[in-house]
Amino acid sequence: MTEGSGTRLVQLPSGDRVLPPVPGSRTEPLGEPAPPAEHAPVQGLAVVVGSRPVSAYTELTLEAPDIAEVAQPGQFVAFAVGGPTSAMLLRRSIAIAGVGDGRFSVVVSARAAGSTWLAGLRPGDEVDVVGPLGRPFPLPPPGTPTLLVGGGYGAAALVGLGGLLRSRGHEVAAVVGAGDAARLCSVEDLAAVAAPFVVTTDDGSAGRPGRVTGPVADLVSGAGAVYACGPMPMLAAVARLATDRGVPSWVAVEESMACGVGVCMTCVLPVVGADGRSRFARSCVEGPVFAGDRVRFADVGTLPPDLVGADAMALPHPPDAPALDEAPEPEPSAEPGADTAAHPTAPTGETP
Amino acid sequence: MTEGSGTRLVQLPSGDRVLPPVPGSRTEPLGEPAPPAEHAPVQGLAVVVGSRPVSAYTELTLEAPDIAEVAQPGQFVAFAVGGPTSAMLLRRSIAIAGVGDGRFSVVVSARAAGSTWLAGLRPGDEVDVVGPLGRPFPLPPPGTPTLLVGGGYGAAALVGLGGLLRSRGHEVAAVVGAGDAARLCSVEDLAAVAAPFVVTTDDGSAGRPGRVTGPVADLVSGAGAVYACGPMPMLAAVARLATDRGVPSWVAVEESMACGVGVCMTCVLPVVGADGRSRFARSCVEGPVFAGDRVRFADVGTLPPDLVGADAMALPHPPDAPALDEAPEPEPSAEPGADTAAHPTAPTGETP
Amino acid sequence: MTLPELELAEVEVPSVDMQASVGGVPLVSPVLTASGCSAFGRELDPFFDLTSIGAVVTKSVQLRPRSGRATPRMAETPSGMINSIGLQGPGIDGLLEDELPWLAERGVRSFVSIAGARTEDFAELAARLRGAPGVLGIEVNISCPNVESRGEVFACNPDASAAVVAAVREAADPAHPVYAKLTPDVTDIVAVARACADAGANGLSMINTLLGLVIDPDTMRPVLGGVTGGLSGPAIRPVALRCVWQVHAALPNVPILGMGGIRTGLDALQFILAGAGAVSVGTAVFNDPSAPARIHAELAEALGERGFGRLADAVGYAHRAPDEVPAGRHGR
Amino acid sequence: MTLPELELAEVEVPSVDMQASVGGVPLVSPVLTASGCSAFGRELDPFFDLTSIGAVVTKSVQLRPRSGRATPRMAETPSGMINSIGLQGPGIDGLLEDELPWLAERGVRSFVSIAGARTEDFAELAARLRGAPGVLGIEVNISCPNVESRGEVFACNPDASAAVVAAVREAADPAHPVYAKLTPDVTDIVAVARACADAGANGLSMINTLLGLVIDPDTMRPVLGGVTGGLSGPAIRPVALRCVWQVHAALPNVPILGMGGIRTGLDALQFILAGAGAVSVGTAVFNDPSAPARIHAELAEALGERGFGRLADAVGYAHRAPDEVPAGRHGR
Ligand SMILES: Cc1cc2nc3c(=O)[nH]c(=O)nc-3n(C[C@H](O)[C@H](O)[C@H](O)COP(=O)(O)OP(=O)(O)OC[C@H]3O[C@@H](n4cnc5c(N)ncnc54)[C@H](O)[C@@H]3O)c2cc1C
Ligand SMILES: Cc1cc2nc3c(=O)[nH]c(=O)nc-3n(C[C@H](O)[C@H](O)[C@H](O)COP(=O)(O)OP(=O)(O)OC[C@H]3O[C@@H](n4cnc5c(N)ncnc54)[C@H](O)[C@@H]3O)c2cc1C
Ligand SMILES: Cc1cc2nc3c(=O)[nH]c(=O)nc-3n(C[C@H](O)[C@H](O)[C@H](O)COP(=O)(O)O)c2cc1C
Ligand SMILES: Cc1cc2nc3c(=O)[nH]c(=O)nc-3n(C[C@H](O)[C@H](O)[C@H](O)COP(=O)(O)O)c2cc1C
Ligand code: FES
Ligand code: FES
Repeated sequence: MTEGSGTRLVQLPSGDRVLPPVPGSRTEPLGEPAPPAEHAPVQGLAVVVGSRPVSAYTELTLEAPDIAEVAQPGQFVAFAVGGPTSAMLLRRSIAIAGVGDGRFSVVVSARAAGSTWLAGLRPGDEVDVVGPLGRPFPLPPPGTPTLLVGGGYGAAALVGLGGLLRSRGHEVAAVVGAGDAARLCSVEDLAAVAAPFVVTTDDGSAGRPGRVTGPVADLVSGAGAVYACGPMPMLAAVARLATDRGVPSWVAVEESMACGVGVCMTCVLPVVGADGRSRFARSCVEGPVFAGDRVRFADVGTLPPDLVGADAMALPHPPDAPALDEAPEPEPSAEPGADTAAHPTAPTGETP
Repeated sequence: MTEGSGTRLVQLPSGDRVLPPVPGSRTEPLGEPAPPAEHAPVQGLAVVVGSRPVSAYTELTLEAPDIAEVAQPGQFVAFAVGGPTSAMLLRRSIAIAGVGDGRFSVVVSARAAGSTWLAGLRPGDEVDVVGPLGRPFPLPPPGTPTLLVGGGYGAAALVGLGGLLRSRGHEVAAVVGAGDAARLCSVEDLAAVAAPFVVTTDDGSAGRPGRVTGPVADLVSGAGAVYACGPMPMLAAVARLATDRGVPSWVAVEESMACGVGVCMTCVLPVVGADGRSRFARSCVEGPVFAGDRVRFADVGTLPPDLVGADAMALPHPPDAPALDEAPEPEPSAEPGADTAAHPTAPTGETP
Repeated sequence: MTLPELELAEVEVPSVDMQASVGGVPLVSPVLTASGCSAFGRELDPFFDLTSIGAVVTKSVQLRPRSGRATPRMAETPSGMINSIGLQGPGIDGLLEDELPWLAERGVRSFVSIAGARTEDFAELAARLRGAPGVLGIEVNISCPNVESRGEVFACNPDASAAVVAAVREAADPAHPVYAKLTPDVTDIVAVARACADAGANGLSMINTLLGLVIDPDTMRPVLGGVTGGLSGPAIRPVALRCVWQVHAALPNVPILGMGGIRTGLDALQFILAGAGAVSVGTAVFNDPSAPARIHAELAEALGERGFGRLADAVGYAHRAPDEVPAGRHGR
Repeated sequence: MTLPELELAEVEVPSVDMQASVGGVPLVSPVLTASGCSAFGRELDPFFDLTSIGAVVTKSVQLRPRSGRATPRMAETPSGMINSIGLQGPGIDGLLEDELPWLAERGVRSFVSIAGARTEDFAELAARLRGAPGVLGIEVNISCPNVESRGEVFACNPDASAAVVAAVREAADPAHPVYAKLTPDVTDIVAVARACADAGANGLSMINTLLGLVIDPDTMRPVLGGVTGGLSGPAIRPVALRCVWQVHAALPNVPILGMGGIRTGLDALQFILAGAGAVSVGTAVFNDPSAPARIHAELAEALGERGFGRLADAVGYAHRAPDEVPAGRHGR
């Protein structure tokens, strides 16, 4: 098994990738944008060497030394799904849960057709994978006590980080939560590296009843850096708790991705940049790890008018143009669905 | 194994399905149109219970009692290919090679993506299948000596017929040919029921060098009915040899099929009907077995002007209309590609 | 043995009123076949109960029998196919003598698709269908070249489309709703839809196939004898949904029979939500000959799960602003 | 150890001259990226040698930086996807300062796609590109709404398209070929193509995406923030091939950059045979980030296997009558 074998992770140079101590001032964001990974991604066929159910999920282990030997905690891979005659063109992004011996593991939650196909892979099968992708979790200055917060299968993405932090001498606390016991993930792996270690479930079927935010509120003040991966509302709540107490946080977000490598612009969310201005940042190459207080969680899924370039999206005339990629945005304030009558108008102008 | 277990085939009633003795007159076709099968097709999941390489092909055995117990020699099945997320929408038609014990077998030649997927099925896999489809080979009057001619994997479709003919007391001769030894098929199964039994290969790598037509020319005069399955040029040659000698023949044709059940009209070829007039007949429901002297082999792939309804296909004006399904055919004599400038013209008529 | 209460509750499927209509004529199901994808229905009889679906939409028929085009007539494409059949069929006489009686005897309702090369052809066909048994209505396949306009496809021109629709509406049995079947291969489908509605169409069928082409890498020529052909199947579904959406937004009172790549109940649901009152299942039948019946069942279940008591309440639902609909359950 | 003769012979691949051109400017490969599907090229650097392909066609740039639309911006569809990005990008200044120099330094050639809301926007963008390093030519994305015509898409109107093309041709560096990028969502693509060619376009890029829509069965609303979006990927390939075929048949001397669903060398071959002199690979890059280089190799092999000595000999080959070409080997 490969889980938690963080010792096989390439050791990070302690240079510019380690962040300066927290400034404490809350007028500017606590965290710098996460720096890029050290190694460029590669593409190739990985061989499935193990598959086992892990509560409601499936853990796959894949042989892929090119990826396993350079991956850093927080990074992800993108799998082609459905085999050579698949109607599914887009890759599925999955966080790397552990690395070791030229292998890496992932925890897959079978949802729709693509992830279900992935979860059904059997040992011996080959799968086309691109990785490692995205920016890893930046490591805290030596000695900083840390808190990890995982929700659902998001906890898997923290296992490698937990091991690495421990091996570098950090205190590691962790809170792992899920809707119910079956959707808890990586509990043993994180319990092995973290103390205190708290489990929560919304329905009380395991650990403390309730959401992760309760224990996080208790533990965050003792931490110098918070790392979180899980559903967006959880990330928003954790980042807020951390920021309110002046603790920098790093969140690994999950946005719908078409390419995973930075070329399609589908995976964006509004993020405050180093210059203090907000932009739609690509979560695949500028993330998935962002400083928690730089992500404008409340504005995700909208077009905030103060975004760089938002002004260029407004049409001088009422929008009756097709909502092509090529079409300007309706006024940012317009109701979603306001261009429902959109259609290409005919050259002869038959339509009123 | 299921091959050649013709004894498990439902015995045909000797009523109207057996053809009247050959009239001998060559002014009208020797064979009546083949009558329909006795049982309607069903659709369901079949379980693969066996897979083995057979020379250049793959023989699959599938558990599907509903199909196996009613199939008649000459019928085929249609498989959905590529699994639940497949980009391939159309079924692949494959002849039934043998039946027995609630199972049937097929011999698959892996060509493009769909047949390659089929050939890669493993025992335990499930596959969606519709069958039995098409009209079976009509049986000759009692005592008629018969000749079977198989080309390539087409020989597989004759195995069940050979067994059935033998069990009903017919003399069975057979010629099996292919391009080379690796593409010979069902040799053992047919050798077990046929005498004389001749093998030919175009390149001489097995049996007699040359095409099946040599031995067929020698054997046809001794036969009262000829049955053939294989590539179209072979079927044309065999049918001609038989017809020239006043012997009725039955050929199982292979036309590109989209539905296999009679609703799409893609699988047609020009066939002389019972009324002596030619029509585009659907090879899936009016075939795949046709009387050899009713198929207008030379006209396959063209629109013969004497076909019923061919007159309605000609346009009074030069064709500049889109070659939609909905568009009339250009003059039957027009060069293929003559409507290359076809395009929908604009309402405002900008194009000359 | 009595089942425990909980399990009974769990298997309880909310029953949904699936009644639909075409131009006011009630249908037992909103799911129909698509013209040219189920021939005249007979061949599907072994696979499902033909009386359980809304109607069999028959292959477009013309005045005279037609041989159709030379083969090859189709090519498979990613998640679709292109075809160029050439409207092979028995002509209106054959339809009236052999096909419609077979359907009517079994209680199967037919929606008859007609095609022609002149406006008068369409009118004559409609007149011939007066009083034909089991006929529910007429679908006018205007994606045909108009010989009086140098072969321009009727459906590409709002005026030509309107002329055909008006002639058919006038000639047809007043009890037969007339649906015009539109092509997506136009700059402005709303303009054509509006012209047809203004000319008296009782509804619109959309969409027909998209004009496509495939070249055989071996012969290095177009695969189809007819060079180009019609693209259908799930590949075109987003285009079909867009057309239904646009037309329903512009003409909310015109009934729509939606089609184009419907393969599952959830696909059908998308069309209903976009504004179709009923749907046709075409190419999916080639993959699954029992698709129409399966899709009816899946659609009913999907509607029930979403809290709809009646199919009718879901028609066009996706156009309504979120605050127009009560939270929780939808419809009555 | 020496390999036996036979094996050497077996691995011998006929070498094909793959030189192509855009509007007379030579390209080392006929395979380019497609606008909006490779950003500005950088992110693909880890996956293949960017100098080995014809050019990087950059994401359509406008005068000002654009945030793009709200998410969700995409939905997967059968063998395709729909997108509604909203032309997120740095604007022409950012392109000139950051992106083009990066490409030029590495010897990567760029084909710059420009977009605007007024004819003058396009002209200004073309003028700004004069003298920019590494720029091979300009692709004019006229699938943009024209604010001066109530948002009608330029490419839906032959006159509006021609006006943009003429303005760009006049403002642009004379050494920069100007390609107009056409939308398939028109009744008559040949009319638009002809208008662009007459207005001075050096070539045509086709096709842009088809307008499509997907409804989320859970929210029961359109998936995309922008309601409708552009359909791309293998699903649309037959439509793209049909457009290329029609335009090449009508305007055989106008160079075409073909695109729409190209995923393999054999797909690219179909476009070449239909009349495209070069091809762009778009959505397939999302599936396989090294697709452009792989497709170049596969296309070269496919041409060699078919006896072509030069790519140029295969362009439009499918239009030639069988007796126009020598049997056996094709081309010289
Ligand atoms: C950085 C990152 C890490 C992830 N890690 C994991 C993990 O460890 N385990 C796990 O089970 N899932 C993970 N996900 C989510 C996973 O990518 C989606 O659940 C999966 O793509 C859905 O595929 P589908 O076929 O079930 O759904 P569909 O809805 O059919 O997917 C259609 C398309 O949308 C994209 N898409 C849909 N939902 C998401 C999503 N939530 N995120 C990204 N793309 C999406 C798919 O990639 C595909 O392109 C991660 C996502 C991201 C962005
Ligand atoms: C009655 C009948 C019996 C057959 N029996 C056998 C058999 O026993 N063993 C065997 O290996 N093959 C058999 N075939 C041929 C087999 O159906 C095709 O080789 C197969 O469909 C090709 O699929 P593909 O995915 O490789 O090719 P593709 O070219 O990708 O197929 C694309 C589409 O074209 C159709 N198609 C292409 N070629 C044919 C063809 N020759 N016949 C029918 N449809 C075609 C496919 O069904 C599919 O719909 C039979 C065909 C028919 C009509
Ligand atoms: C093989 C075939 C034949 C068709 N024939 C006709 C026809 O005769 N008349 C007609 O109006 N539409 C015809 N169509 C179009 C379909 O009715 C339908 O509009 C289109 O295929 C889109 O739906 P689908 O994707 O569900 O197939 C045909 C389609 C196919 C695939
Ligand atoms: C995500 C995405 C963004 C696109 N952005 C642009 C663009 O900015 N400008 C443009 O001209 N075309 C754009 N296109 C269209 C492509 O360049 C191409 O014309 C189309 O996708 C068809 O090719 P494909 O099927 O290979 O993707 C975009 C396509 C996609 C999928
Ligand atoms: S997923 Fe394509 S840019 Fe992020
Ligand atoms: S394959 Fe559809 S009618 Fe024969």
